[in-house]
Amino acid sequence: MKQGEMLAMILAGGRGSRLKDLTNKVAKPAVDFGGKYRIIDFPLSNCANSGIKVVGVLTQYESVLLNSYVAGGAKWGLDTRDSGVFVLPPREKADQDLDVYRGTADAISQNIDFIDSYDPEYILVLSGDHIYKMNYDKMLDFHKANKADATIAVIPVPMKEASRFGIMNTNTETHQITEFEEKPAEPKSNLASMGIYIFTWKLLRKILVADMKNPDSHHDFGKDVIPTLLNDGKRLFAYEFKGYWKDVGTIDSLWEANMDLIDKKDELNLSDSSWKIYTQDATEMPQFIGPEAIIETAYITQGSRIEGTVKNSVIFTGVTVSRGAKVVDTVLMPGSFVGEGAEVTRSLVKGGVKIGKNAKVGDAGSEDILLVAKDVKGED
Amino acid sequence: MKQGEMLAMILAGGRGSRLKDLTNKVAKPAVDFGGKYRIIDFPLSNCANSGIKVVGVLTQYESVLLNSYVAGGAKWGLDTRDSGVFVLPPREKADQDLDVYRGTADAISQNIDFIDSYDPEYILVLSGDHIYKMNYDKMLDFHKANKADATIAVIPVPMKEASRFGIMNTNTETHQITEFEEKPAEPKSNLASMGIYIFTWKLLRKILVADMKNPDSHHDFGKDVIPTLLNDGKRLFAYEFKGYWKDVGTIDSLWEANMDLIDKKDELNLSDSSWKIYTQDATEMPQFIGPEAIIETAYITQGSRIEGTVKNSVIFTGVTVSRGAKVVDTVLMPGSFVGEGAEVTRSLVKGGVKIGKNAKVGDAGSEDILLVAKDVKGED
Amino acid sequence: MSSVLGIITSSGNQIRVEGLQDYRPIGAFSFLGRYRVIDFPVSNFSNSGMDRIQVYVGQNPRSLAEHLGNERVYNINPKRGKLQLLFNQDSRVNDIYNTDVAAYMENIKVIERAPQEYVVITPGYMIFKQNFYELLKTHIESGADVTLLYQKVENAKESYRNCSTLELNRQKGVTAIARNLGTAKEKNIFMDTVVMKRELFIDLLRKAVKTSAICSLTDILNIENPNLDIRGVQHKGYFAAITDFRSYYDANMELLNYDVSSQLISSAWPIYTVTTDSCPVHYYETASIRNSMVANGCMIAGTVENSVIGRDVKIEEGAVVKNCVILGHTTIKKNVHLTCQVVDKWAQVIHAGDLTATPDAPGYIRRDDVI
Amino acid sequence: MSSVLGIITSSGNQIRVEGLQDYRPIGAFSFLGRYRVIDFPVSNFSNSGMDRIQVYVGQNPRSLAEHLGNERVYNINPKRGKLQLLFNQDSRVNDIYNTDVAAYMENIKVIERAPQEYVVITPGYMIFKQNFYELLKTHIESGADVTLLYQKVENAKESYRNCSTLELNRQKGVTAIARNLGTAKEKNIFMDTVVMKRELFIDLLRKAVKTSAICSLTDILNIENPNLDIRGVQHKGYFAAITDFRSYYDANMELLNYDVSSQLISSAWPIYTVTTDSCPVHYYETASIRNSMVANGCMIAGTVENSVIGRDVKIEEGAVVKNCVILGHTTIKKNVHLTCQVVDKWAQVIHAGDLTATPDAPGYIRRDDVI
Repeated sequence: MKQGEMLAMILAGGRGSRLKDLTNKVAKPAVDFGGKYRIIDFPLSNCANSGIKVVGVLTQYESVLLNSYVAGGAKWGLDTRDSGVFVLPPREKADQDLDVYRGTADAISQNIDFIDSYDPEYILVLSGDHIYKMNYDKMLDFHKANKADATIAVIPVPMKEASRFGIMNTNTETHQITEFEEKPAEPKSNLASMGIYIFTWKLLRKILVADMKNPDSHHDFGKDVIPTLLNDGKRLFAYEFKGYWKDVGTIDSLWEANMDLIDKKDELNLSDSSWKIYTQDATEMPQFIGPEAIIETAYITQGSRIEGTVKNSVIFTGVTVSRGAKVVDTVLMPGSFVGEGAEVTRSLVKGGVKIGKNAKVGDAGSEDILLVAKDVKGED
Repeated sequence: MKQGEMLAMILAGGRGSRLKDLTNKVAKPAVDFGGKYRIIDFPLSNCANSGIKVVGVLTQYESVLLNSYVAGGAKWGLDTRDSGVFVLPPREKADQDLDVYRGTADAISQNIDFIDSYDPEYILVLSGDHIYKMNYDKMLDFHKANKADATIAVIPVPMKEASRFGIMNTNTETHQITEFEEKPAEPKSNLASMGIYIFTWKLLRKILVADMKNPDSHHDFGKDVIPTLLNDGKRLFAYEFKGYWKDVGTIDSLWEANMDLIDKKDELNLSDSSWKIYTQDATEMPQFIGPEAIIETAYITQGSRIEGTVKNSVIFTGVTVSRGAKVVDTVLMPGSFVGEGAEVTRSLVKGGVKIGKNAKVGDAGSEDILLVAKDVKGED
Repeated sequence: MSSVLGIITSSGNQIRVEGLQDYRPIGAFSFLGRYRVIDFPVSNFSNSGMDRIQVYVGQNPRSLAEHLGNERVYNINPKRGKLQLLFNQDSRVNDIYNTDVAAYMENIKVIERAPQEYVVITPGYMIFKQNFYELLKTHIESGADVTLLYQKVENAKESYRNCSTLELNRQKGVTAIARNLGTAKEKNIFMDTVVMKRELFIDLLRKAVKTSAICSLTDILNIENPNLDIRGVQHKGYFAAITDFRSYYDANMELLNYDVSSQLISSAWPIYTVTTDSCPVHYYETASIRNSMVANGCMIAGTVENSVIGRDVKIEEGAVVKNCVILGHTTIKKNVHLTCQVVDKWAQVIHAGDLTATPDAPGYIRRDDVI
Repeated sequence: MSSVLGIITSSGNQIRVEGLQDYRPIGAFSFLGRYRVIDFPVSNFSNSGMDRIQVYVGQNPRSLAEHLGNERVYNINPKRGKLQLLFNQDSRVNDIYNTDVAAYMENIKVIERAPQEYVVITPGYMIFKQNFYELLKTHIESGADVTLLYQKVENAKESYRNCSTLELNRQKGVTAIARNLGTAKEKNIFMDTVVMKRELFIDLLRKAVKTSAICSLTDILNIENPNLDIRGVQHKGYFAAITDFRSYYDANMELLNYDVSSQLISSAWPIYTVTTDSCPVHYYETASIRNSMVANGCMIAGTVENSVIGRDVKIEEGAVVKNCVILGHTTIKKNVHLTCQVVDKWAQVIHAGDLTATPDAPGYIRRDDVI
């Protein structure tokens, strides 16, 4: 793309309450993932790797950590002269009091002045809580080739699960979208919206200005903007994505997405040097594997110290697994500590949590993953 | 100071309504100053030069430009591994809805979690709208030497003007503050508070937690926190500042502060290489002075093009003064344009404003400075 | 444009700038007050969306290494792109062996390991504006093996004496590359800018090495011309080749024409450079200035005419500076009169009185000198 | 700590590391998986609050120049501080003239122009943790002219053969600086770390030049000792001098003791380095690993024991790596057995079968080699 042709806006204001205690002081996009990453590293690295220069991040809920994390954009190389990652919380204006964003579309509407100041031709709207690698520049090429007004990225889902998603019905040859159904009882297609949109900015701007004044609107892309565009007979196209994509909205799906990294298929492939995922650089030592450690199928990052047994698990920055401890089918988030002789099974352990000596946590036979969000007392 | 010993918080939420049209889309700290700077460059450069690593900027009103401007802190070198400039707008929390900051103290109280995450020993509270150079590290030395609970920077003002300020009455030998009077009718001292405070964080934290719950409080440093500390018999000291300091809260004072730069005394001295004021780097050409230009006593920055006459004026980035134009006793803000033959006198011209051909603006004999915030039509 | 490896060559063996080059390579020269010569090719790459750039550096690498240390300055994402300095150092003993090919061969592993399909080579000692993306498109669409950029000039007799020229047929095919010997006024000056596939580039390097230890890239292009489709693309607009002291001085002076300089540097095609955080220029009551370009940080109390003034320069009351190029951090004291001088960095001209030269043979005051 | 100029010396003329140094200066060596040797002195300066640092670079500056390109990485405010590379290049022809003093003198203008009152000089080829701010305080409080840092060692007979030793009187006054000739087990090894006023430093440099063209800073300190108050300050804790291949190997191996390495590197005294954005280490089902330090980006399916593994290394199923130092980007293929080997960057060990050496004489597989 030409320099500054497309600007990205990441919707990162959600509370992520289904992630329970993981998000009680942290916005969902800032939740840790995959050993060393945070969820929002994925859309931001995708932006950087796609050649996007300017990214707005729309925040609202418990945004201090998220704001500090993304501010400036240096972690993704988005801190050059003309690039930047800009935090956009709700704000007080000369003619308007401070109020929350009323919906995904309202979050963009409230920042029309920000977008206008960069005068982009296209705008990419992303959600900040999915794990995937995607070249948005290719999606833009598709948008241009179709002379589209809007392009929506879609992913095929199993037909029987389609009723859980927003489904795009398309002309299978041209990929033009004919209908959008939110969680249809009887889906006509298995193409689910990934919540990734490219709009031609001039048009979207007009729609948003009207939407802001519409008292009946939810100010939401799925509920209001897309249906309006379809009703108006605009050219909407579905861009079919092939590859790994995961919504990590629940403890189970977050655990699963972590586990996918040690799956033999490893569809996400974070070791591909042509499409790196950038993140905060830790200053810790390389990981230390002790003289009595046993490691089998694991994903372990820098700054951790493994003296015990780790099987089929993902170990984040600064974790300690003590002598004689056993960690199986588990995700240990940053700085968590497993004491001597402790056993942790089929769990997701929140950052900083301490599992005491010889304590037993989790159950190999349980259906759901256990979230361990508080210290577990051990012996002595 | 030791690494990370003191964290700075800049209060930058004010509307600055006395700056009229200059702040209708821009928060006051982001207003342009001195050819190439913005007001907030001064406290931020002071922080960088004093060895402070982490700065929180409390924003609220029309903060998009301000947020993008300070985000990341690269402009002031505050983007190293452990440093950063963090924008802190009001936010929604797990147990609290989104609401504005209720006062200067409340802005800090709402961000106790942010401050705690850096575990500083001291906290420096600054206002974001003064022009001055100051070494806060020296002020911290003074704070430590006095074993103070709080230290307030003061500047001597002419006694007859003292009733316009918050005045500190001190023991003249020890500099301990005995009394604080807000705009006293009969001032006992001429030491005015500069709105620069160093607090020992542990103590301030306690006071703030109590203040948040006090229904009678204005949640303000001057009205509530400082009187509480004095009532509690805490050790408060006045740190006397010597040098240039200016509140640029009105059009007249903003114009004056700009004009001070071309005064022979040049007390502020922005060319001192040992205490540079850092700002956004413009990519424009060096200034071009045309073949017929006449320049006499002026402060002119990069990217401007002077073909006419400039006398006793300050010219900002990207300004054009056309052939035959006359600019006298005037401040021309970024990107403003003075057409051929136009005359601009005793004015402050807002950024981007165009003065048409042969137009005449401003009056050499006027008491107040004319703010030119809209294009002035000229001939043809 | 991740398919292109941008290469900025150092001067090769035939270009010498007396005086100034004692202190730094041509690319590190101050230019037009606030730039360095290297800023122009690097900005051309960055503005063309090409963010993998190799800069070949010869002697005295310090100033270039410092200047190019940060990709962000040039608007290049440092996670995706790279501004990489490659040092040419082993063959310094005898200048004749110090060819561009020798420098590439010293770093051939890095070139071989690069994943890009194309190379765009451009010199670190020429100043012009060129969208390399457009040039690459032209190259690909033409189907040529090699594309060379040239400018048609009218003053090849007096100028461009160290440059090469292109002879072209009617289809813009290159029939010969020759040294400019000043035999004719009108010539196609080769801008040392070359587009080709990286594989062909490596192939040509190996052939050059086999041919002779002193064979340059231009030489091998000339030799291999019969076997290749080499075409010329014409460049228009400002073009300066800094090949000697005089051309350095002239290039600065030409840009005192605002129409010329604003064509070269504009908000649509910015030239990036490292900031020094200097304050605006302070003109005192006694100042008099016209037709000049002035970088920030200066204090001007004297008279300045038709001159380029670098950063943080002091020109005191009563000093007169005419038709000069004054580099950064210099001081021109009271009552010193300078005409047609190039004053190098950190110099202090105190007691010189009247130093007058002519535009044909401008004077030079050395770096750090106190006179 | 803006009153201190930090100086990191290159190796001077007496230190040679066979093999590895063909490719880069000692400071650029990979160390302990993710670091470079130079990260330790630079981090010592940064953690001590000293942000004006000069790094003297000799041959093959590319890797060091790239590595040290960004002050932010080392937690240094690039507006206030500076990590400056100074190149030593003119006296390369004859190694004997290639002293540290020659390097300083080549850049004497920069040293003279620095506004700092003190210099702290520390070598780029030793690894230890030292708060230079505390050392400076000790220096100032003692009133000494020069302070030298040393470590008391018990193995000076076998090790530290290229280092200097200090002889001290009871007041810690330095009575002599001598070459370690391995004559005794117990010695005070001079850590080549010197604190003094910048003025005295410049003065000593000029004296050294007058004395002899091959006089080093250590030499002139020894010569001037009678006229100066030179004192020793003892350092305790981990200390490694990378003066030959064996000491490089040993230093890596010693740090496989977690108690030792966590004393050297901790969150209270972080060692900064450039990130490569590698993903975490993927251990496969067939992996077996113990007592090892592993940098990110590795894929491990084989057996690893008592080894240091660099970034982005692949160890395939059936491969066995014992007591090795494996540098970044290498591949150890199926069924290769390595014992006591140092495998340099980008090497691919494919058909080597069984390569066994001993800790006393570890083997070396060269950079980029495919064996």
